[in-house]
Amino acid sequence: MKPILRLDKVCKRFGGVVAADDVTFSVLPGEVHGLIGPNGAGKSTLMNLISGIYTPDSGKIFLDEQDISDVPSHMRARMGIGRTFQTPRFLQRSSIEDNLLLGTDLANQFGYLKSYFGKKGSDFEKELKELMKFVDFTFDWEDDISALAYGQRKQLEIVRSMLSHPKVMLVDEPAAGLNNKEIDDVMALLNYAAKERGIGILLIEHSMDMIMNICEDIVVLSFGKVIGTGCPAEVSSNEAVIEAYLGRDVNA
Amino acid sequence: MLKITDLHAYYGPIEALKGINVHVEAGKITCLIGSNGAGKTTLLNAISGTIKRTGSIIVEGKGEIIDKHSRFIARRGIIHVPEGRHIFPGLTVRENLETGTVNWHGFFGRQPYDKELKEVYKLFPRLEERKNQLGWSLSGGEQQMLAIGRAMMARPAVLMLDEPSMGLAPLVVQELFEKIVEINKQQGIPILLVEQNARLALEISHYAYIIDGGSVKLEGSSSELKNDPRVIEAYLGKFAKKN
Amino acid sequence: MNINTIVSLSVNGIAMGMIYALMAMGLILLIRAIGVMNFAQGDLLMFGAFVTCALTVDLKLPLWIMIPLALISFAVIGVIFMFTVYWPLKDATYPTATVISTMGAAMALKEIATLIWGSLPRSMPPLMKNPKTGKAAVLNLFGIKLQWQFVLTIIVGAVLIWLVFVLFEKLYAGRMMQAAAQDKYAAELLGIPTILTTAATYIIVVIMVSTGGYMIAPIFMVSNTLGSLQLRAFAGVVIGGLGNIKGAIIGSLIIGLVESFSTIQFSQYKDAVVFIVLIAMLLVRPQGLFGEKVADKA
Amino acid sequence: MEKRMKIKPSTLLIFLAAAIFVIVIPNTNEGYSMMIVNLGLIYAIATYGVSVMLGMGGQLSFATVSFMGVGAYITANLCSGRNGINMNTALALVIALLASALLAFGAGLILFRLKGTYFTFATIGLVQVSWSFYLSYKPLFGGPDGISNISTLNLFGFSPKNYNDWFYILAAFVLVIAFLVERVRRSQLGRSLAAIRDNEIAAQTLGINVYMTKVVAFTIAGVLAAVAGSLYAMHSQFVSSDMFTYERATTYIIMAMLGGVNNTAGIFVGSVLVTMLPEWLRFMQQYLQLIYGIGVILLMVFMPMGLAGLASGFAKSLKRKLYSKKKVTAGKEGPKQ
Repeated sequence: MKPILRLDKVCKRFGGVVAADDVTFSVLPGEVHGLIGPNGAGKSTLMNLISGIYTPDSGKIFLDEQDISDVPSHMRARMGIGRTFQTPRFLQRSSIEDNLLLGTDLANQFGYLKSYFGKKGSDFEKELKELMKFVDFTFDWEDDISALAYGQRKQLEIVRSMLSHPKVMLVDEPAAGLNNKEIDDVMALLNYAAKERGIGILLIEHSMDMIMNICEDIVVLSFGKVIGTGCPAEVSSNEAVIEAYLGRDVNA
Repeated sequence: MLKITDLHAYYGPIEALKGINVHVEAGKITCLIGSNGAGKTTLLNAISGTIKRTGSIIVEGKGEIIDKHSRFIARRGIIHVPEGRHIFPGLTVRENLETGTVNWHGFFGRQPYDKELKEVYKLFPRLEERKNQLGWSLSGGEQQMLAIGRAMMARPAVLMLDEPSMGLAPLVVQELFEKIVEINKQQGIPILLVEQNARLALEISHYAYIIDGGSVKLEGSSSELKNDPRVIEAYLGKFAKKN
Repeated sequence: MNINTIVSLSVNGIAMGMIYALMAMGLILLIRAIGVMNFAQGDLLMFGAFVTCALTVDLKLPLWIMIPLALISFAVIGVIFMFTVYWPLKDATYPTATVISTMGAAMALKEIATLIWGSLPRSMPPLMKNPKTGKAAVLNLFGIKLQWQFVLTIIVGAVLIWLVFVLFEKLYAGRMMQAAAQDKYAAELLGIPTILTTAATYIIVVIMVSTGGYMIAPIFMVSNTLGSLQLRAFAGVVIGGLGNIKGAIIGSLIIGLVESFSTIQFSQYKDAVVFIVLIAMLLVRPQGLFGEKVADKA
Repeated sequence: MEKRMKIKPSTLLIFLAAAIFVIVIPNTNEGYSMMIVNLGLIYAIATYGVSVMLGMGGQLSFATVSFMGVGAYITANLCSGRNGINMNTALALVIALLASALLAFGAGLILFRLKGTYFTFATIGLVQVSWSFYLSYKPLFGGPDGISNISTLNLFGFSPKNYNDWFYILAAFVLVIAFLVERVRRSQLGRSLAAIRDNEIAAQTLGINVYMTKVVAFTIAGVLAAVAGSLYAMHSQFVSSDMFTYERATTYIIMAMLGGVNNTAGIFVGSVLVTMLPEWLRFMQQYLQLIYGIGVILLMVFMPMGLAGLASGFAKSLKRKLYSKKKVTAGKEGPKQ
């Protein structure tokens, strides 16, 4: 199968700090691909490189085998790179409906005029209904986003991203701050996105339980370098990975 | 030296600390380990008074500080070296070190601080070499040294270090941790160390707490915990155990 | 255009540029310390001009009493300004609110000045008078005649700017202020009293700006329209490059000079010329003249 | 798919208030006081531009007066018999609209090379440039004397005879523009602007072209200002540069902030209130500006979202009391329509 997202020798430095060092890996459509590594390993930098907030110093990024290394951030989003953030980013003073419509807007880029006449984009409500089956909470359209609890907002951000019909979805720590039930729901949602919709998912997560449970493939980063790849079992028994996480014995 | 009882703290909507009890003994290195998002950094911020918290934090000989503003906590010698170092980027190395003295020196004071400066330069000779460089131009390791040196200028009663190894190359980390041990041994300053690099932290510390989900999951002397499989589990989850 | 005009236009331009520089530097100090731009900068200058005018003209105080008294009142104004316009809003969720409140402060200052001193422009005697005629003294420099007031403005402005640099570079308290401006969180952790450093910043800024008002009071009339001079300082800040103090000073001097020389050709459009230079500049170098450095001192 | 055509009580209330306003005001005022109300309506149109920029997009711009000037002087030149041209005023309005759209688009392309505070500084530059031309360039702007003898509006043969006639025309304009602006807020453009206001980087990752969206908002604001300027010229039959100063520009921002910068009804209330305030507070005229200034500070401290924020906060707490337990649900059954 052709990879949907491919990084080829991507490098990025900030001053003296190497945030991404020759990173090469690829994500297949319909796959949940874990991206793990200790704090400061460069995971978020990599997300920012993929979604175009930073441009790589060298190396290339391909979406669907098309080079997008020089494409500006908003165009990458339109080409199908969806993303969620560590702390969900919503319009603070807008209704939940408006916030969700932002996702649909992305899927209907030329809907400016249509939206002006009150059109909502194709099948917005039907699709939302479909996705809302996975999350276990209720809301009122008109409520401000602040009416939702933190965990609910995190789930809704994934829903919003899916409304934009991405080819690849970058999901940044979806489980942080969520309770166990919510984590299960998020996993079901991500599984659905990958298996039923064929979206390639790149998942940063610190909850190893979640990573090991849901990912088919994992990349481990440390100091901007890929230090291990493979399936969960391989990775969790990889000595280099354990060392990156727990550190090396001083005397070892 | 520092006795923390039933500490709760909030980061926006999340209850980040759910009743933590931690004791920092005089002259010892106490470490807090645990995976990212466990609440380690929050604990330090709660102690140094930069976030809202409830419970009790008693400094030996100096009383309760839970209701104190962060700058009065600093004046009691509780010095927090924050995650990400927070060097003043537009000040030179020397000036950065100088800012460390404000908690005992006072805003308009005129006491000399040559002695402290000399000691910090002795501890980190690299800082003396670069004393006229601006903070932002230093490498990550040097910045971390500067942050610790700046805290040493403050005549700390307790030193709290947040992830000093973050983003540093292994050799630099090694050097840095030797210095941390040296500070503790030679000057007897108790250290509360937050680290993700658990093996290293357990190696140099005397007592350790493993934090997960905002509460203490496990505690014990570092030498015991070093070989406890539950430590690995706290990091890599229960799946790691199967292998 | 002979050398005589060139020199005197340059001196006038630099003098005005110095006034703008005082305001511009104050703007940047405030932006750095509290992250807010101050739209009352010009009205603080106006207020300073009125205060000094009242002290010299109404109370007829000699210079050696007037100056300390003026400085004390500027400092008090600075503290009052901070605690009314900035402090209640420091945790505001809507960032523009703080900016708008400075606009309100500008109006209030203008009106307080009018209520106290009336709406008619007042005149202020120049610092140096010709003892015979009683008119403004003129400096004769190799046959080039320059107004002493302009020369003094340049000197006072330069000295003030130099003093502020000395404060920030050489004094312990100044470095603590710099530190607090660069990273409030780290400063708090070290025990730097950020409320004190912020208040000190306000005091310094008001003293700088108000002294500027004192210096130009004899050149213009003292009236509540002096506030509009702040617009040139804004231009200086943008030309100098986004938050860079040295750049803002140089930018302000450029603005002063452009303004001064444009009076030869198109005096009624000098505002336009100044700002067309600004906009042209933005087209060529959106980051300003000195806009690239990552971190800068003071 | 069910349509949600439910009209909210607050909307109903606003329409009711508007209807009362339109019926009561012209029947209780005439002449001078009517003129002041009319000015409030004209300013409201320009303030809607501020609302699009600042309320929706979070961009603080002073350029309102520059584009009001464009509208006003185009109308003045085309409809006053100066230069021998005396065009139909409605046509002049359309020309003013198109010209200002072009100018604002171009200016936006330049000014938005800057961000945040520096963008604001640059708009002040624009205000100064335009104002000094309006003040000094006689051939087009009449110099300090301004331009007088401008024809009044002629809308398909109907021409207002007095200020009361004007009131209805202006009220209609405001209503239409308020409706259009409200539609912008609820459209993709409005959401994009809101996303930019909250976080530009997150907006980019949602596929929003931050730069162009800002430029479009600036253009809309410019056009609204120009329409207001054009109507002002016809209404007062006179324009001069002191309508287009920096100080005036701050007034529009304050009008928007008083009413509620991101609230369509609030903008209208704020504009009219700020315009009427000097008339109501005549007896304490000498303290007026002072009260105004201090009022602005207090407003920012206690209700940064303006009167509308106050009202919606009040409405929310009322709603909570009334239907505290009745929660509309979505969840497993899908979102409630």
